[in-house]
Amino acid sequence: MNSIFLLLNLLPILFLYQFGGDLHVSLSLTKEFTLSLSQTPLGTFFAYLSLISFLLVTIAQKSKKTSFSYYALQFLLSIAMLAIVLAGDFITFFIGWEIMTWSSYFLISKSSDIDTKSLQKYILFSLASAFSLIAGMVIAYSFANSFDFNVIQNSFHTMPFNIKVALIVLFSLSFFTKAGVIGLHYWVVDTYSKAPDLFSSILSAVMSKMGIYGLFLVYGHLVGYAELKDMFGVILNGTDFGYVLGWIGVITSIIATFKAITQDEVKRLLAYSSIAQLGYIIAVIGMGTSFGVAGAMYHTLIHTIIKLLLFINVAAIVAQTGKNKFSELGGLIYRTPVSFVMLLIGIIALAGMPPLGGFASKFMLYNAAIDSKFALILVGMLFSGAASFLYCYKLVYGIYLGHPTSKDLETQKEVPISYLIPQVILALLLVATGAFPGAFIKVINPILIEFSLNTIPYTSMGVMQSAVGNFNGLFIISAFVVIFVFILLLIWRIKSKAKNNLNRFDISYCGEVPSKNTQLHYGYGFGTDLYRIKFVNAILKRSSSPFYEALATQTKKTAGLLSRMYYGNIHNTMIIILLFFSALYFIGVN
Amino acid sequence: MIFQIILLIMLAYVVGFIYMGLYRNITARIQGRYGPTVYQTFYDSIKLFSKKNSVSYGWMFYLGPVIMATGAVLTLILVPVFSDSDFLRSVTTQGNLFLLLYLMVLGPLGNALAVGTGGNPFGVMGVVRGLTRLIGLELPFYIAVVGLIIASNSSDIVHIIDLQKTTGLNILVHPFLFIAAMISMVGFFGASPFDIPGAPQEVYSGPRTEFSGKFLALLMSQGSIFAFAKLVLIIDLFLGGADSLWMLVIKTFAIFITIIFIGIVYGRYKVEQAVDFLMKIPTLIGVIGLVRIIWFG
Amino acid sequence: MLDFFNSNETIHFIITVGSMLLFTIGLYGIFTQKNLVKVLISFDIMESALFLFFIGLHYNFGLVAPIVDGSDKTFTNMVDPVPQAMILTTIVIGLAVLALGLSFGIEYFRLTGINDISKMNELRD
Amino acid sequence: MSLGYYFLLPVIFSFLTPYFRKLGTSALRGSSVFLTFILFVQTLEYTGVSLPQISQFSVAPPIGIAFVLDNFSLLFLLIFTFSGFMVSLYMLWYFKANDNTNETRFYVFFNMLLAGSIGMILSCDIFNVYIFFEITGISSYALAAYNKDKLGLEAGIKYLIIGSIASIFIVFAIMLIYLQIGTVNIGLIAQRYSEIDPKIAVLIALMLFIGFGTKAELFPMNFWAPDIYQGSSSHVNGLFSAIVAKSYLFVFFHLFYLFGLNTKYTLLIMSLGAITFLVSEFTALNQKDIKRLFAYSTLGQLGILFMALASNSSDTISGALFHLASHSISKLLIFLVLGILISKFKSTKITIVGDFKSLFLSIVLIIGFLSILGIPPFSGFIGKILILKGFALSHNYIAIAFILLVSIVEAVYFFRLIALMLDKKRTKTSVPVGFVNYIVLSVLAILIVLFGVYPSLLTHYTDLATNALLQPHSYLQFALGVGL
Repeated sequence: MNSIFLLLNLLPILFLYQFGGDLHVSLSLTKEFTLSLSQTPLGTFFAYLSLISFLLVTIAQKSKKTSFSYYALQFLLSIAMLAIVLAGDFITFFIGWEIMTWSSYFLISKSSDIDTKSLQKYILFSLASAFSLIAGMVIAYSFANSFDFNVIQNSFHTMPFNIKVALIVLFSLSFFTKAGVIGLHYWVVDTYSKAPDLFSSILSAVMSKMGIYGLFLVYGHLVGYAELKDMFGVILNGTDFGYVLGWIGVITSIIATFKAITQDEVKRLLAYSSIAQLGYIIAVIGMGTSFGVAGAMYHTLIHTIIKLLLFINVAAIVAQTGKNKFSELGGLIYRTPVSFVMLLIGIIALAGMPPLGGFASKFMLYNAAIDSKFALILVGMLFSGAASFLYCYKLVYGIYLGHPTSKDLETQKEVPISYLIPQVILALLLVATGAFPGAFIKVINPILIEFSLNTIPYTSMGVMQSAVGNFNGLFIISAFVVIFVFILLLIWRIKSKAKNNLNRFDISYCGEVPSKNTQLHYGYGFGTDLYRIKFVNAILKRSSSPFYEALATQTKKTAGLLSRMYYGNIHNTMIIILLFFSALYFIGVN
Repeated sequence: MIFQIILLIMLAYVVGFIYMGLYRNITARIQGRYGPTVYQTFYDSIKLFSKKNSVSYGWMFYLGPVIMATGAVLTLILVPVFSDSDFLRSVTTQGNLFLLLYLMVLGPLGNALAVGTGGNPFGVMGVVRGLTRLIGLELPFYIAVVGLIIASNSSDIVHIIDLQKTTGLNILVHPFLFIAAMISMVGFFGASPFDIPGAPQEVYSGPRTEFSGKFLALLMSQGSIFAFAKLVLIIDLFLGGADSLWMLVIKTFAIFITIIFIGIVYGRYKVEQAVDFLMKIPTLIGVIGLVRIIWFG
Repeated sequence: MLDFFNSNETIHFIITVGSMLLFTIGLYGIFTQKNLVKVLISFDIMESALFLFFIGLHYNFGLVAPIVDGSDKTFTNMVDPVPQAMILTTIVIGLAVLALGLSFGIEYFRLTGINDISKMNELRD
Repeated sequence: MSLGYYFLLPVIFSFLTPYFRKLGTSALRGSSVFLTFILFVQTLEYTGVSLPQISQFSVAPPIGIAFVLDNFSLLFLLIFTFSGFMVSLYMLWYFKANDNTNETRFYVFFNMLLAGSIGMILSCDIFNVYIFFEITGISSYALAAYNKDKLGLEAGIKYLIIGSIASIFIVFAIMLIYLQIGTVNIGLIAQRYSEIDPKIAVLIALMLFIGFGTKAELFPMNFWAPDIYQGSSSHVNGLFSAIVAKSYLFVFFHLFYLFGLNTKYTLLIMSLGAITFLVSEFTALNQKDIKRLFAYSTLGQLGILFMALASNSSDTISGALFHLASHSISKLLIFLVLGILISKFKSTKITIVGDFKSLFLSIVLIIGFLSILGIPPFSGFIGKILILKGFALSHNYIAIAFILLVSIVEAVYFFRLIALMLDKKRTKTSVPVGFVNYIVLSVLAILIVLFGVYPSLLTHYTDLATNALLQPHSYLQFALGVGL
């Protein structure tokens, strides 16, 4: 079955490749509605991104027993996403969007540890997002008389100002919810952590990117960055709009980063990290400059790769050990060495360290902020980046380093090869993007042209150009490797013999000799000391859940109140009807 | 070029160790002790390198210090040491300030990996403290760096150095940024009051607990190289770089001695106190400097 | 004096007032009575009031019933037959509803012993 | 075939039911299937004919029955005959699998219900409308109680009382109209409605409004409705929701636009529709009884329909008609599936949705749910987006926001049910579906999907129907041609 669906997943890629970037089909549904596919460079990029992700995840599914319906729904999901990114009008977009919503809902429901509450959270937020989108699209229709993107784009500037603002707000809310901006992220963490392990990678890596695609579509294509500038004016070197979005993104990123550090469940940490990373993208997406768009695109790519890698890695570990908490894992490094290296590469990229691709995207993001002179936003981004080292370390330490927390961990074997293949591919991609950061510029430039922005100068694959200096990824990575090997050889050659494979209890422990029962795995606790820092404590102790819980309680109360009207007394119902008639009559006559 | 790099590493190694020795010596003198000789750390390093046995907990324990050293060396060669000279210029132009900011963290990461592999809870405690402190430590430094990048509209260090010839030294032009960066630097050097991660008297021995022999030697050497690189970076950014070896030594020493004097008079902060402090005073100073640049520059 | 009573206006007035009075009695029954049979009777009183009102208003003094027996081919001097036909139909329908309602009531009373409509509240949230 | 047969055939079949029963149960069930099939096929034939059409025949002159079929009523006729056909097929299974002692009673009133509701939408004489209204009413009271169980009887009694109130209002209104204009022909009334003394006109309008509004379950006259749904059998609920409520809705809006009440009362009805929608969706959140839950859902959807149909704009109305058709199909589907579950579990708790194991039933039920929620690619989506688009075109953004916000509340309980269905921790019992049900339910589900992906099948008719509703010239001409 796996191979069948692997082939099936290949089909859309081949299909897309066959059309070579020039796919324009339309099909009339009714006299107003047309289903149309219209390929743009932006859509093509996201299409390949999602399709390849699906392919890789399907490879990883090989060794996990998966039902037919799971595969079928996943395939449907990939097609829905293809419809979203290739859509030429809102109806197609929305149909794809909703099919994505419910097919992912059913996929999530297939998880063994999902509960009704999380499912409800997911679907309600998704629907709220969809309804916000639908409101936006019908309002746009009422002015443009068409759902077609191009028509809406052409008539956007003729709309009244308040309608323009309403449209931007509605669309932004919709896509922010999908991307999980803080405040609207209430569903994200539970969903990501409780979804089937491999599906979490799709959720985080691909589905959240549909929100980013939507934002690009609206800001870059439908509204247009020039129009945004005209509408909202300019602050520093960027737009007012971008400034607001910048703060939204940065705050999202900072809060989610600190929340991530304190999580005990591996997938919850990754979920918060996902929110944080998308915060970066949102921070620059509204800036309306070439670097803003390029940074957002670049980070989209890198984040997709990283999160696929990390989630597949974690899924493999969870499948192998049956444990998903830092407090239950640990010390797997020499049992699953390949997985460890893959995760290491993943977190190095996630932390934005050179020489891997993570740095290239961060560099682009920072450049965007510099370009617009949004210095405080940039500082915020850097700050959140610095804090993210902690959760990156927690991830690698909690699972692989330190001591095993239980006996069965000591006898684990390496995870199945089908999990490793996609990870290796993704890790190589991270190395490649690190070595050739400039290569991606070639993909971005057509999109910049599509948004009528200036293109970014391209010199060579290895060099990333920017407004304020450039860096040579190829040089850095080769220098890194050379120095690394040099020092390694040097220290290797130094005569002293290292006693390898020392007993893990043979550590200095305040004069004590730790035994098997001594708790030595410090990993799961860390992050808790952050509560002692006032500023961080202020962030950590706040949560959006009281608000939403209160909303739910209030709704329930309202429901209870309203349902008391329907208490089954027919006599009173009769009297109400008669009194209602009299009331209306008196109003009507007078 | 390779020769130049090796030369530079040697220079950094020597100068770094001398500064380390000086640090211990001066601290001792201020505290009324006699203290070790200036060359003591250097001797320590040689001794450790030539120790016959060292303990390892597997290959990651081996690679951690190497990653750390790689980060330090890479940082060193990407920082322009001499202004107005072609010394390693072809290398330094390959990077930029953002790259350096991140390379500076590569060291702690490699360290953390190795410590984690060692599996000593005290080591990890130290690492976590270090990383937590880093949150606060980086903030003022980032503000300073961002301010400079925006002020000089370039993340190229050579350009920043050159620009100071016309506009005047950044220490004078952007004093707020300099103060913020300096307070951060105190922490980066592991000096009081931000020396909690190592905190030798309290948490056993911090991140370095399990390292011995050549690993400890490598850690120490990379530390001194890295210290030199950081000093050079500071003088490049704020003091207009150095055009000769003498200027380099004088300027770095000036910065270094300032850091010592700042550090020595303060007691040690706890992690949360350190972060709290760093997020308040230096950050505020930095933000003032930054706002001055963006809105009034 | 009798002429006064014989005028259309007077008759219509009396019928209107009388039937509305009857209607009000029915309405009063609906508002106050909770016994199913009484409620149904109240409905019937209301309906009857409406029938009287409608028929009465279409009766003009001196007209005869609209019965065509074959001998008289002129349709003059007849009251409008449409209301009468309508009311006849409505009476039939009313009867059907009443019968159905009573049969429901009887069945329900047999099952539960309840004939108070406000106590028929097993169907509720 | 004359339009009169639409009324006559069901009535004849209804009266012949005891005779069919004597021939055997299969004759009884078969006759109903035959009848509804004939009616449905006949209606399909009318889709190709130029409309309006009229049939007239006298019962006792001058009282004649005249039926006019225009595009507006054609749409409803299609829905009714189709739903009737589906239900009669479903009943083949139902009485085989369940206690069939009340079978005859059911078929008598089922056929009568069809006669009444079809008569109501075809009749162009307001008094005949009233008669059919009562026939529909009586048969639905009887259907509610046909099992003669406690709950059913209670529902029947409540329904009957409310129906009596509504009928008094309508009789009163018709009498006032006749007193004022001297005619009961809808066409003539429509022409001369403006001649009525304004104060009386208000009274007439309000009485019609209360009379039909009560039956069509508009807030605040709908406090009885959930009780009725809760007490009746599930397939009867399907009929109520797909046919009965819709026929009252038809008359309501037919008269609303013909009498030109749309200029005055639009806002009132729209806001009442909105309140209906809001209140019922909120109330549905707390329900424990599955039938009652879907009663509230039906009320809510009727609320949207009231909002959209009263909106006076052709786009919205066209969308509303689409939504109406889609809602009829979806609700019928849901109630039929619930019927299967209820007859299996002998319980009406909402948890029964989580207790069954049948892939087919789960899929069709979820399709039904998603369609009602307005999620593509199902027909409910097209209906909803057409309505929203219509509101947007008339720049009624408040209505859009309202519908969308309340729809989220609606989603809460629908997805709670779906989550229950998907919950793997519950012990599941497999449920026998029955061969006929496979056909019936798949046809309904396929139609939902079909209208969702190929809406022009239906929009063709809804557009025509909207034109017929808003520009009733040809209807009036035909209606006026009836001598009275």
